Amino acid sequence: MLEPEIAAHPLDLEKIRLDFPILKRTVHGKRLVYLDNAATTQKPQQVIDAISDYYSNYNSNIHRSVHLLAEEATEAFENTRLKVQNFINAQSTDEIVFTKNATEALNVAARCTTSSLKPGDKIVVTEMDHHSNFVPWQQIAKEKRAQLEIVFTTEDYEIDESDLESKLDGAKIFAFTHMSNVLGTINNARKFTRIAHEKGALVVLDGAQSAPHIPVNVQDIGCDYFALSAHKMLGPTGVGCLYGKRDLLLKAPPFLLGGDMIREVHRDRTTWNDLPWKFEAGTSNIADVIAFAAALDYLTRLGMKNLQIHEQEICKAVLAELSKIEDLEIYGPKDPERRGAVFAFNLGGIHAHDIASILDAEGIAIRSGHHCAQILMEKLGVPATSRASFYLYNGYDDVDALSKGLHKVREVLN
Amino acid sequence: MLEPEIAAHPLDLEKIRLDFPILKRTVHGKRLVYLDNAATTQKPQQVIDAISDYYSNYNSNIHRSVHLLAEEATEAFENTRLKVQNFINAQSTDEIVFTKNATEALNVAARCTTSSLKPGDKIVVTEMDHHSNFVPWQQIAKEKRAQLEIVFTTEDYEIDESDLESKLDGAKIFAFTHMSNVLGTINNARKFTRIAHEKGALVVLDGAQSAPHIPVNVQDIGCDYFALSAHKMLGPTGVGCLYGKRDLLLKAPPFLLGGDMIREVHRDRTTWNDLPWKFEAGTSNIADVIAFAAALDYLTRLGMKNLQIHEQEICKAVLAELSKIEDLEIYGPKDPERRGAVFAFNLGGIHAHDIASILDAEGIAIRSGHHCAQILMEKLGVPATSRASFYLYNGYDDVDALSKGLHKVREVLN
Amino acid sequence: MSSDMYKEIILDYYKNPRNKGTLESPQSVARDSNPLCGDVVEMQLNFSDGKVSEIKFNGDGCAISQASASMLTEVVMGKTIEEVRKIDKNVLLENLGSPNLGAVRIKCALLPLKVMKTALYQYLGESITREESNSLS
Amino acid sequence: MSSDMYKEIILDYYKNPRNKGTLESPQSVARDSNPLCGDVVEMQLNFSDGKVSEIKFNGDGCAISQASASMLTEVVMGKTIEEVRKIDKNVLLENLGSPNLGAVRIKCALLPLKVMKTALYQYLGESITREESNSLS
Ligand SMILES: Cc1ncc(COP(=O)(O)O)c(C=O)c1O
Ligand SMILES: Cc1ncc(COP(=O)(O)O)c(C=O)c1O
Repeated sequence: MLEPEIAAHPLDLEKIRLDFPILKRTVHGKRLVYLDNAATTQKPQQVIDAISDYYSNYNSNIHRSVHLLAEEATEAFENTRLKVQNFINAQSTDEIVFTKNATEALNVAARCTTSSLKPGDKIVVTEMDHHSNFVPWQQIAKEKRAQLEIVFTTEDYEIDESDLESKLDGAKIFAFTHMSNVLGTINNARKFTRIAHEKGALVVLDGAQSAPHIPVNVQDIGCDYFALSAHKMLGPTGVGCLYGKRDLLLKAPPFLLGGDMIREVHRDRTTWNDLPWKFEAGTSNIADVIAFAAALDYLTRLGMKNLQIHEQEICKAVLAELSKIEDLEIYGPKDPERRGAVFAFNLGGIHAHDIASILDAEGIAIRSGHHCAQILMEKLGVPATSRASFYLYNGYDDVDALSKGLHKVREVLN
Repeated sequence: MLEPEIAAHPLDLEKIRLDFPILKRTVHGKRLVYLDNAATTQKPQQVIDAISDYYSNYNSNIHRSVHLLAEEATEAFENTRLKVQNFINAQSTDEIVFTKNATEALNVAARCTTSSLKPGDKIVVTEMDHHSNFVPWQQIAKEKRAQLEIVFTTEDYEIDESDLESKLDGAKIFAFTHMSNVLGTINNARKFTRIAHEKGALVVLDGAQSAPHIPVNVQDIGCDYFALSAHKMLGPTGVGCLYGKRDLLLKAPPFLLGGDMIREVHRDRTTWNDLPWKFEAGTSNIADVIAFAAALDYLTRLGMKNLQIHEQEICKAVLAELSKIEDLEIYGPKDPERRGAVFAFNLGGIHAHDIASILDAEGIAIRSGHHCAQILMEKLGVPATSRASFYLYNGYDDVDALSKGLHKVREVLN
Repeated sequence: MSSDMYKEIILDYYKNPRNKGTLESPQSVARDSNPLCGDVVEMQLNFSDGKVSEIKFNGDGCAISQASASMLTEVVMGKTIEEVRKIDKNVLLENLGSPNLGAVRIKCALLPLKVMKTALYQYLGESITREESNSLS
Repeated sequence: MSSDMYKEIILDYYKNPRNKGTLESPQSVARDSNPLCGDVVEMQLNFSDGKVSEIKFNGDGCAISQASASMLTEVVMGKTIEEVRKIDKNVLLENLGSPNLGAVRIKCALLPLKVMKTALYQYLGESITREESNSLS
């Protein structure tokens, strides 16, 4: 993120909320308190309008056509690529590949980095990785008879650095999450990338939770691949991005095959298109890629640094409020500077689904379950947790609502 | 398609056009005459509204959550699956997998059908297949040292049946297009499927061009897999579907790996979710899948049979008009009953791009190039063609405009 | 609303589970889990004279699944095999006070019934039909 | 608009191509294609006294690419190597009458310049920089 050098200023929540039409709705007669942002965020009117505008005014297939609609659509589509490049500070638009979500981006990264993997080679992941950054590596390891190592999480819910150091010895790939979608832990991506590179491993960083919440600078971090999902950062569903260093993407085999990603097709052979299109087979999700630009504009206008400060304030409030509730255990770092505003917790012996259902009756949307992190659940020794996650439109009133809601849960089930 | 048993009735074009906001726009000061429907179709207000409605009122991640928004979104999402099932007459919703486009669907089908392919096994495709139904097979054949056979096209622009019969001997897979996106040829999918099955081959049918234009009944055809793209049938970009017979999908390995497609993740192994979710990794394109239902409703309300009759009338008019233009050669069957309303042509020695650019100046959007069918271009002996493709909102006025436009091309360049 | 979902009946069985535990040597045992939320339910049954003579449940999970399991053991106890066969989704939900569960949580309520039916068919040497299994998950 | 794109200059070179053909033993030859539309352009050059002394183009493609190639041969003919180096996108488009080409068709116009530059650098034992190549495609 190239952040303008201005003094941080607080978010104007009242104004922001007006941009999100869904926040006007009620749930079971109560004001909607949306705390399921780690799953997907709500969308501002600007993003919704960008989609309608595209379909109403210049919908067309892109790249290969010379008519005016196609030119307008192509320009808008490629313009989003430039915005993503700037948002994460990649070196070139060649390095930005559109996928359908972060999961596909991670699958592509896994294929890119493992095409010449040999039996016995080592792939390292962590206990706090999302299934989307775990299962692809586990299965490729199986397929190629490589070795999968899983770095431990400490009691403070951080990556265990000494375990990391030792497991990275001789590793070919290190895939890890920038920010945990359960613990909230923000990993020191720059430092871990440096260590991995020193040991000769490629680094795949899962930014699905970091890109929406903190400034990201892939060149500064130094990672080789970085994945994000638009729908977790105000954008539409159906769009993800894979960043990959240009020279690596150039050498990597394509993933999906078909229209648009080819240069020349012959009966006996095919050559691939230039970057980044080599990785974009078939008709892209044109409307939603275009609308994603409106989401990036929205975030950039607020300023990722301001957003981060806002969320740290929310963190403090949540940690303070929840610590007052008896028998409530939060799984995650206590320091607001080292974590995002996503809180996994359990409340006494009450099942996470019961908590979520009773909160829902109060208009509060949280998530319950394993959060696509069963390895971590196993480590924490719980079958499931509740999870409340905040974003830029959430304020202290939402923290209050959560706290009151949890007291209500107690009342009903104790 | 379970078509209601009513008498065919003509489309009310005036009323239909009011549903498509883009048709109100002008291009270079002229009325937009949109004839690039084989690339992507325009969207009715109903589809655009379904997207806005979702984001404004019940946007949420789906499946794994208990709050009300998630329930509403999940129900709407799964409701589209049911509509797709009915639209192509599949046996169960288990057989409908959402992908990002037809290309991804065909890549998944290619992985599903080839997981146990042996060196020397035969895969058969045709000369008229789109790159998306050609390159995946070509590359898998390479990877597995299988044999790729390409069935010839006759002088009448049909699949060469005697060549087909002989190439299918001993084949394991036959992948072919239901309707050519260049020639317009509608292949006899039912008959070819029967032949392939008799020879013991699995059948993958590319329905990207047929599903939008003719009634499709996968059980009647008998094909094993069928692919379509929502954006070519009034739906949003970013949604495709793969139909696969239940018992085949059950046995097939998953494709993308990650969240949602798993049942249980352990350190050393993972088990897969039930059908169809086993093939849907990560957050789906929720909004657009939901909006695709509005497109299917629109088509169903008009009636696919009525739409087909309308396009046959358009076909007759186009064939009559274009035959009046000197030196104009159409690549495709002459019989309107055996073809769709997509016309690839060349005009004397004039380059396809020049034709497209001059028509664009007249407000007419057509496509020029190889149409992702380089094998076919090679066969036709042309580097490129122009292509005009019609849909339900196109009428005789558009045929006239095309014809006048082509005379104008002559004028400018001769 | 919570009041709609956490009916008195459910809260009562949840807070004071009846028939929780294990039988000494059950004639039939079945166990299943709901992968979405990790609910686990086990049912143990004994039969005599064509009737359910003993039944216990065990498990781990949310209030809905555990209350449903406990309530179901009471409903089933003493019934003939033919009567037990007829217990379906509607009977179960009525007995739970017709809570407004929604599409996700209803699976929690139905899991015990699926497990109990599985145990019954196992005893009879039959197996659950795909239709019935689908109606309960 | 067609009139905006198919300027008189372009139509003139398209209909009456100058310098189309091949040289007998050219000192430098380059050839490239535009994969999107199949335009193909070849340039053959001879130099003497540090100037372009002979040039021919050959190819297949749309009116824009072929007119641009023909026009370019006339512009380049007789110029010094330093002068030819300086011919960029803007110079080319101006010479074509500044047609309104749009993002796709402009590639057709630029292809001949890229090919000519490639031939020039080849003769000089240099190669085209990534920046210049990008600016021409
Ligand atoms: C850390 C992390 N990685 C990856 C993903 C996968 O994102 P998506 O579902 O958009 O593919 C998620 C979101 O669920 C996530 O939180
Ligand atoms: C016959 C055919 N198959 C496959 C495709 C690929 O569809 P998509 O680009 O939506 O993946 C197309 C459209 O371009 C097509 O016309």
